[in-house]
Amino acid sequence: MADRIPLAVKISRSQEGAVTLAPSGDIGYHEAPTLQQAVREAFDGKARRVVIDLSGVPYMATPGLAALVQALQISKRDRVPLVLCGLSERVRAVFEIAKLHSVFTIVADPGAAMST
Amino acid sequence: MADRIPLAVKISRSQEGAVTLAPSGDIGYHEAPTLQQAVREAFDGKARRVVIDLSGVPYMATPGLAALVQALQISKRDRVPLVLCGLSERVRAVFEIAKLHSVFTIVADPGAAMST
Amino acid sequence: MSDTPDLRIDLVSNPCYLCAVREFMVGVTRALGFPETPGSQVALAVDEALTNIMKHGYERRLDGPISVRVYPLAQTDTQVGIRIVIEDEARQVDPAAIRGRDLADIRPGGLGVHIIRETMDEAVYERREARGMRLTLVKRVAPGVRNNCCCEG
Amino acid sequence: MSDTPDLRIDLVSNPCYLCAVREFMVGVTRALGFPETPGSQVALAVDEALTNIMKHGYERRLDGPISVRVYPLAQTDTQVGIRIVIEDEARQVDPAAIRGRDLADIRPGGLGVHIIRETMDEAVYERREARGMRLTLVKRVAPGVRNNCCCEG
Ligand SMILES: Nc1ncnc2c1ncn2[C@@H]1O[C@H](COP(=O)(O)OP(=O)(O)O)[C@@H](O)[C@H]1O
Ligand SMILES: Nc1ncnc2c1ncn2[C@@H]1O[C@H](COP(=O)(O)OP(=O)(O)O)[C@@H](O)[C@H]1O
Repeated sequence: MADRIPLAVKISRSQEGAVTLAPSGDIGYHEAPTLQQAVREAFDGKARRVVIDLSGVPYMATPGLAALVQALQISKRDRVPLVLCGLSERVRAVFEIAKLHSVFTIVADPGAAMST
Repeated sequence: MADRIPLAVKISRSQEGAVTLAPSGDIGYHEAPTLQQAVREAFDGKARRVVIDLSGVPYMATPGLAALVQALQISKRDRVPLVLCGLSERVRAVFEIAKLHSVFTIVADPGAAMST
Repeated sequence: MSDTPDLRIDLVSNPCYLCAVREFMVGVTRALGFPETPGSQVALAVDEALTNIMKHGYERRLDGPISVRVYPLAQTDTQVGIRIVIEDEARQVDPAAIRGRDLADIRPGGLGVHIIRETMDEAVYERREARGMRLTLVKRVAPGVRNNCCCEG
Repeated sequence: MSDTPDLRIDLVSNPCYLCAVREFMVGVTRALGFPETPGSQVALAVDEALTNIMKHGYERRLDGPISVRVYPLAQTDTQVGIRIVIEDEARQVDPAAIRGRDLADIRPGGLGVHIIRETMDEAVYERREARGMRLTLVKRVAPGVRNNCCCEG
């Protein structure tokens, strides 16, 4: 476990109040807490929309999905829209396998995520 | 099993009497007999050298290895050199896993195979 | 239930072995003619079920016995299927207490039971006779195009 | 030999399941800290051993019982290892008759025993007490760099 690379999550904010999270790397058991933390920071009371850009995520396991479900829950509680974008084929398959693709708003790219 | 693609093996002969076999496709249980047959044709009594160019083979399982070992045996019996070339990383790993990489003459490409 | 399964895995409750079992289940569903996605769903459901047994049943003890028995269902031209019976010797809980979390419920973690119930046709928890729990999973699908029984021939 | 294994697979002698067991063995060796190549060697040796049992032991009957038991060897900073015991209830043969073919011998097929003996540190065939054969395989290696116990977790 010595050489695990910690998950990097880039956070950016637009002038319109959209917060975009862009994690890079596989998201499994060890990386999910970092994403969870970033999600909590994104829904900071000022965000008008939260976008999670998964284009830098080659693979995601269930703990990663769980972090996204938690994001969805906060989004519903706070009434701040959550949009996912940039899913690779493999990551999309994980959503489909877990039968979670229909509960999220998923769009192709960050541009579309701003206007959905 | 309806949609299995049969193994294609291209056979070419040089003026110097080298016979080159170039199979294309994965070589497993179902494909190995075709390679075996081609090997028997290659060692036809006139061949001065037999080259098996594996650059069109993405993956090989044990039955494929067995066909190559048989080629080696015929090569020793008939005293006709056998040279393998064009092994991808994955195919090379199969030889290494089976600890058979040292029993064959393996070179990089068909050019080298003619002069080894 | 007393017939012999085609395959049976006995393992200790060590999460290190979860991946191996998942890969095994992918291979088994492929052997039985499942297309990729439902095969992965079976593997994921088994993975989540074993994770829960290790976490909740054995409370992270590493040496609790778990068995996974696999019964192929009778195959037809239009349907393939699998029945999986997972048994442990861990603490017994009321089957009604094992519920998938409502996705609207804001707590971290836990998707396991939700995924198991959503992806399988049947998922039945029971108390075993003496001790431990039993989970029976059933999944039926239309066969994949390439219904041969090997990974790479 | 009477201690409980960490993992045990019971399967019927149906070659359709060979791939699943091979994937399982790759996962198990990874969990035990094996680097890729020796891990694949273990998986290949088990695959060849099971193939031989199905072909020679059960003569292609599909319902003969086979068990594969896995015992991790004590791990040190410089060594990881595995002991695998494979048992069948098929016909008994003289262990001395199970020989890897000399690679110079021109007959088609059969590399199995050669690969098993070349890739494993120990490969011992025995007659079992009542019926069937037992093969014990041992492999020890220096651990891989990434010695964590998950595939992608
Ligand atoms: N094998 C089990 N033994 C005992 N309790 C279980 C078992 N599986 C699930 N549960 C119960 O069901 C709940 C939901 O499980 P799950 O959806 O996997 O979420 P999580 O494991 O994160 O809590 C668990 O919190 C636990 O109370
Ligand atoms: N499990 C087994 N039971 C009986 N005989 C076996 C078994 N495994 C191997 N053998 C014998 O050892 C020989 C060599 O096996 P192998 O190297 O795998 O080549 P092949 O299976 O192609 O003959 C076999 O031909 C068979 O006589």
